[in-house]
Amino acid sequence: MNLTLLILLPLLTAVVILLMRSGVQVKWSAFIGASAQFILALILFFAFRKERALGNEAQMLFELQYKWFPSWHISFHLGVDGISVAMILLTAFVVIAGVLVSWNVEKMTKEFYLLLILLSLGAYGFFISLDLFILFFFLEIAVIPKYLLIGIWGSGKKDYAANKLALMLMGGSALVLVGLLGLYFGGTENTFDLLLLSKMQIPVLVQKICFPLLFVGFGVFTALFPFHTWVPDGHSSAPTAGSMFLAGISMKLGGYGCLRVATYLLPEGAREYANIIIVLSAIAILYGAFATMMQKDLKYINAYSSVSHCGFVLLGIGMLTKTAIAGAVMQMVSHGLMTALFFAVIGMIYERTHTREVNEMGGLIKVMPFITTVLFIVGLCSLGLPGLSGFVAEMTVFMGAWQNPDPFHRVATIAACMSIVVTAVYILRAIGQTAMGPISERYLSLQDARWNEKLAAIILIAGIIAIGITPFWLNDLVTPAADIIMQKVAGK
Amino acid sequence: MMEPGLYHVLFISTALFFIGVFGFLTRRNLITMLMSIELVLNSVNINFIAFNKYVWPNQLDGLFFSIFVIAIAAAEAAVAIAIIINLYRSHQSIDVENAEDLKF
Amino acid sequence: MNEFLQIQLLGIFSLGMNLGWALVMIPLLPLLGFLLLGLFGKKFLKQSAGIFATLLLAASAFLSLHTAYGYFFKYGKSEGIYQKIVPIQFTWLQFSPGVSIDLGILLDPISVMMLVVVTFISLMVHVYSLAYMKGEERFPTYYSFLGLFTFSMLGLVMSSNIFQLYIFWELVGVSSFLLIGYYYDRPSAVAACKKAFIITRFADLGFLIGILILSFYGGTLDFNTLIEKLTSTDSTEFKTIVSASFMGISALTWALVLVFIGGAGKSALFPLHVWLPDAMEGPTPVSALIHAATMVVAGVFLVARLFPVFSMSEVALMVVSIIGIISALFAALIACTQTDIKRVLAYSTMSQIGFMMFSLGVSGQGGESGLGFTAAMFHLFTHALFKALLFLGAGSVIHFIHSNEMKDMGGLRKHLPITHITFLIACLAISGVPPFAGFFSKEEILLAAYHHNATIYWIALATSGLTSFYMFRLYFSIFWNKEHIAHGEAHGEGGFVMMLPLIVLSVGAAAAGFIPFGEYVSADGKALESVFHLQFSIAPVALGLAGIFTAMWMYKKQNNRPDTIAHSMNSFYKLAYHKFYVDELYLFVTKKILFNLIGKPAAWFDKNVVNGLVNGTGNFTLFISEKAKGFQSGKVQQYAIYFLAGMIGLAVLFIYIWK
Amino acid sequence: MLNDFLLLMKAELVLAFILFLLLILKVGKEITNERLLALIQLLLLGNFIFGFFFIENGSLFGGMFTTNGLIAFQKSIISLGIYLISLLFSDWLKKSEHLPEFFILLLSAVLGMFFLISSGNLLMFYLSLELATIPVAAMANFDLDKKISSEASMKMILSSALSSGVLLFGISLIYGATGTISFDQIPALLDGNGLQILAFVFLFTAFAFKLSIVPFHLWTADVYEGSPIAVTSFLSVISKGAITFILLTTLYKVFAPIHDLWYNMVMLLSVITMVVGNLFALRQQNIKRFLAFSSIAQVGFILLGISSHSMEGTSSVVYFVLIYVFSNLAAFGVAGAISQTAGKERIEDYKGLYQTNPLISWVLALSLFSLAGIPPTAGFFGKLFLITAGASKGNYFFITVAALNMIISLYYYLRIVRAVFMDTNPQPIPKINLDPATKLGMIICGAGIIFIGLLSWVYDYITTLSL
Repeated sequence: MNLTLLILLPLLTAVVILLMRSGVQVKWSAFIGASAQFILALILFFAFRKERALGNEAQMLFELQYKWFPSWHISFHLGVDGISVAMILLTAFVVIAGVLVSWNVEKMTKEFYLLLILLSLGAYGFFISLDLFILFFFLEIAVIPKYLLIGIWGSGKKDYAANKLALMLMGGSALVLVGLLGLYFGGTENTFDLLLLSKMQIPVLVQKICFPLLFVGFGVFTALFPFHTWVPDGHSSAPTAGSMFLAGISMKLGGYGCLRVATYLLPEGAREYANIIIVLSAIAILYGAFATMMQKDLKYINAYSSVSHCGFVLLGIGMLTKTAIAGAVMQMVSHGLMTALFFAVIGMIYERTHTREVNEMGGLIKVMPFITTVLFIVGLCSLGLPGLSGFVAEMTVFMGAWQNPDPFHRVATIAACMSIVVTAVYILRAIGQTAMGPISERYLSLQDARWNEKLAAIILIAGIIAIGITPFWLNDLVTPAADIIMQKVAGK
Repeated sequence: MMEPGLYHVLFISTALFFIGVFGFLTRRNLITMLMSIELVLNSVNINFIAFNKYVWPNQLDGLFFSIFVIAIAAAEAAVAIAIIINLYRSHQSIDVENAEDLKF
Repeated sequence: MNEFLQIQLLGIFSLGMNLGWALVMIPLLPLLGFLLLGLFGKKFLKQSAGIFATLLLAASAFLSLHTAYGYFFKYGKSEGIYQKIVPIQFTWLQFSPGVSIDLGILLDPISVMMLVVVTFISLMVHVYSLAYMKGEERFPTYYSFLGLFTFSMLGLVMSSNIFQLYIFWELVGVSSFLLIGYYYDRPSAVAACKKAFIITRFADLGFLIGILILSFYGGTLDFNTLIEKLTSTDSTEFKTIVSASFMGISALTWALVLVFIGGAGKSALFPLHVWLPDAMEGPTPVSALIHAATMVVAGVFLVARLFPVFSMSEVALMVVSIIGIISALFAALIACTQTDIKRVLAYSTMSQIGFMMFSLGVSGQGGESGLGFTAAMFHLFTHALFKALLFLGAGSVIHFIHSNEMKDMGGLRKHLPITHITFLIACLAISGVPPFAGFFSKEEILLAAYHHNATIYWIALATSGLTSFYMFRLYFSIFWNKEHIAHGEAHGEGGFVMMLPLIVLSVGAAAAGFIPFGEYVSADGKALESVFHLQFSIAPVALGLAGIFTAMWMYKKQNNRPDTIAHSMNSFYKLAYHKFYVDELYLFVTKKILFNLIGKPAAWFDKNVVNGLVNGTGNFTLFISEKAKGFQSGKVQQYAIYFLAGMIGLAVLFIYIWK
Repeated sequence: MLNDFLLLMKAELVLAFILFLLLILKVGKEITNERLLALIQLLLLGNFIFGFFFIENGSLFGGMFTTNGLIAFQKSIISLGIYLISLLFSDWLKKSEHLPEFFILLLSAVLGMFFLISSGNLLMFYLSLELATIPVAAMANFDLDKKISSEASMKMILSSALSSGVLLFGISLIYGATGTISFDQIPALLDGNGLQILAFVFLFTAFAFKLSIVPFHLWTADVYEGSPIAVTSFLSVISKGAITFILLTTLYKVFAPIHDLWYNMVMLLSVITMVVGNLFALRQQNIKRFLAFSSIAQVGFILLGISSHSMEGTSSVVYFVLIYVFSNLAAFGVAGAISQTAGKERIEDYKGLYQTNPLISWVLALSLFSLAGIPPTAGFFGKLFLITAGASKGNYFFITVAALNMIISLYYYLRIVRAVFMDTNPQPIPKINLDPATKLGMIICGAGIIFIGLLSWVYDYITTLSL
């Protein structure tokens, strides 16, 4: 199957949206486009499995290579392995759900959907590109739409949040850029091609300089500990779909970059700095969880919990075992679905109660059973209940982490494990104060979810449960790719 | 009775250059500032001629250059004075310190 | 996916179609009930939901009985030993070669026994709830949650893989959370369900780390392989796990103790018991099912499941027995002072589980020394019957007078004859009065303790005396004592549907003791002939009767003896009445330490320091640019100065310094 | 001989022809501004298109005038620029009563730039530089009745006179040191002694002044703010471009022997320029002044590319200038349209612009993103290639500083985007009905911004030229 479709389809959708007149037409064309992406992603997934089943053991499948700026040794080089396929699936899920939940955006509908589609375009391009230049190109494409989404349709102190997000992400990508240049000139030959770079022997010094640049740069995107502060503000002031995309997709760009670019291409550097990464991510996990306990605003709760959950991603990467890395990828997918769903629910609740303060709500089960059920499901997923995706991912990370026998890793792992208790505390607090307890009569007239919200929720829940009940397909998808990365890191 | 050598001339021209610069920096009257620019240009002319005479006597690049410089200087002065006149129309003065509205 | 299917089918065929499917259906039927009722219950089934769920569960119960019959009397035994059969297993999540979560079914005596218990009690509760929960608005939801719980519990007891057990462990936790919080609009219920979940979750942390250690050293998660590797003293795994030590204690002990912490949390053993009394906020049938008969004994089951490994570590077993006996005594003391009947029952549950635990702790692997194991299982079995009976009886009492407080009760024997009789039987059973079920199991436990450790034996003896005292305190003050017919609208006992389970269970509670349990369930699978020493059983029975008569003396008629006695040991009474202030301790730890000492600072640090740094950088830049604007002074001559200065600077820099 | 003359100097000849045509029209009978402007636009378009035919390499007058494919392309970039200017500011131009004079001055300046680009000799270089400067100074004063306009032109003419004095002094020193003024012979005679370095510093200072490199930039903001927007755009785009091109030739050809020297100097100045330009741009309120400082920051990036002293350097710099023409002219065009109709030049006046003028807002946003180097706009590629070229020397400190500067610049570009798209305004700028020519110009700019980056063959073409 031709991977350029993944880029052309959103592009086409964007053009169609531009041509549309009324808001309704825009919505439907966006929805159709998103569903097409969804179907395409599924097709890609099955095609990938088929290829593998037929015994095609190439590292990257469906490779394509077009000439693009040959004088800089850049080429439009596309290809996917298991990890990218998983990420693409995640993106497709989140996109369609995001389009659905923002069905009743009245202000500048056209622009809103246009930006959403552009974001998805950036994400797809990022995940399928095998050339670091294109990777960077798509990474930065996604920045401005986020800025506009927050700034125009956001709420609260949106200007501040939007600026902070744009500037911090820009800073991250600036570091990434320097790191990429280091790779480009550091290797035995000047190239941006990921596969070529992975084959060549990059000097240790270059690796030690470039790895922190790349890892921190991408880490900013995925809320690496000291650089996570854009997450709470950005998520909480973004519109619902914006938060979903931010937390569900664009934070994953960072994790993917840390794994695919930093760790895979610079194994020496990875081994050099692994312990620092572990410390930082362990801090992020616990500290994020504890900070979450103190939040009153639902969106802040989820935002800080995202910091904590994304800590698992980085922890898995830092642990440098095959299982842990596979776990990190699973955690990315799981957290993407979960947090997108969480934001969707928060949006639904906010739209009805006009508040996000947990202690102003209560007893919502009575009036909106569907929404609260979804809230329960997503909450339980986030505290790692078996049968939902969170459990699978976290356990895989723990298992992988525990494979390092030395005390340092042990302590870090145990610290990370502790978060499952703290998570339970804040999730149950949130759920208990929102859904349970006596209901105040001013909420008695509220309506339950509409069809679009139900559909969005069901799609995401389907994803969560599909991973939670039958994780083996995701595992089979991810593990071989993780194995390749690990073998390079292990120096084999 | 020694005749002046290259270095005497260079000394004069350099002095002239800096006198011109000094005038440009200190005088408040635009016309005077323009004149001090002329001093700078003339110091350059002296340079060219001196180099041509003492160092590279076998071709005439320097001479030609100085002639062109004089011509251009005239043109420059013409435009500059036109501008200054216009400034006088709008500001009722040709004092440089009266034209400082554009700043920061 | 395809792999999953083929393995499952293979497993089924290997055991003959019907049994395989039967086994699979046992947990799946309740799950089906959960899904159907959860999705469509509200719309389509309404009140008929109960019937539907009950029928499903009846089928499942029948299947499990059939399985039990088949296992114990047909194919379970080969050359005199009950085998551990794994008819079905498939890889669910592969971590690394050898280490993988496999979902499967493991048949051995205890799991089969638990199958019967769970399905049977659950069926009883289903039937009972038909009447008890009648007219509830969320009736279908209630039954769907029951279905979920039953499914998870069955999955737990059938687990063939320690991680599978952990999975279902969490699931029973969450279903108990949902059921305790069933009356979601009562703040107390919400608090209780959160408390229950969080405390058990905290314990599960230990369980999880224990699993990690075991899997690391054992190199597998599969029960049979794990046990086999870690019990054969010459295997490399065993050597490494024993030699590897942390803080002077071997990794094996660490792992087992951590696993036991998980069990202690679920089984509400001291000091992780605080959630159990509060859990009584849930509907009474739920308390009967989850917090008396099945879920709370999951900890016992866990230790029993890993018992061969436990028996390799003296220390671990000692921890188990000490915690067990402490909880038994501690809970019994509190139970004597409580006035909420469900709380009394809750503490008695805790106490009885303490019995089972220490009996496991004093047991040895195999042969005569394995008596403790058998006793524990036996007690688990009988306890499930009579404790469920007690709760259901209490339920019918509460259903009658709409109150949990003893002071509102009294003299109910006329109003509730059947409840009265069945409750009495249950009380006699739990007090260990022959020939009721409790007698036999408790005898064996005491015997095992006696053989193994004197102190434990004496404490246990005293506790059994206390048990009979507080049970009959309960009995008399409900059914005798002075009558407050204030609750006059005497609408009699809640119908046949509600009485049926009581009767059935009371028959069980009366007769179950005569089952030759040891022949079927024992530590090593060999039949264990239970020896019966008359002279030994005198002391416990005497103590039990003493307790009964004290209770009768104090509570049969309204009088002030209780108060005087309470006053005579005032301080201790208060201590016990306030449950030894354990809850307050927990409150202190969570509120003061977790929230104020960790949470608040973390939030503050994030708000001010991390965030402040980012904002600071931005503001600093703006500040600089504000300061620097002076260079753009608007004076063309100053511009010229900078121009020349720059020029000369460059010249100097590059001619003299930076060559 | 004559044949060569005609072929090699065809760009200049065409331009001169247009110039004289205008003079004749000026003295001839009156025609309305509309028709005259239409004619001029037509002529400039023709000039631009003609730039791509009959491209020859060669030199005239003993090497005083040289040309080749790259130089021709650079000239066509400039012709494109002036064509766009004639389109974008047609509203303003129609209203002005000195339309022919404006274009006469402009074209003579452009003629000077053409000669400047292809000058092969210091004398030629000096003459054409003056020709390229003096008319612009006069143009800066084009709003005859505005005080700030005359002040701006005064500042410009005086400062540039000083700088040309310095330039001449440098040239005289070079002549003294080497005895020649021809670009072909100087390199052989350079050995990097003190006098030559001094001379080079003087010469480079003049370049720095024209390119407004810090600390020689101070005239820029004032002049940009004072002069009419059309002139400002010409200054900031066209003349900057021309100077950049000749700087390339000078440094890469003439001063190649002392490469180490000027590499350090360029790197140093580039970083200072970026930082200072950004810092000052942060707090500007007037859009023209703002664009002035942003263009200073851009020059810092250009220097980064120049510093690489390689074929990549040349091509990426030329490429960037091409993109810069589109991006900056689009921004200036929007600013011009707004100040023409609403008379507003302050950034907070732009609040809520999107509500009333979507097209303009999108063009502005595109140009700003391109200036900030955000994909998929062309500016991203331009900046990235400049940085990559600069990094080829492995000077990562400077590269990091440059990369971090992109953040600051993003901040202030986003300030305008925020004003346009997010902020609300009680009385926003009314709906502007654009002159079709202006609209065409904006569309061309927008298309250029989007496609020049994505279509890699543009860059490849430049690379083949700069070989």
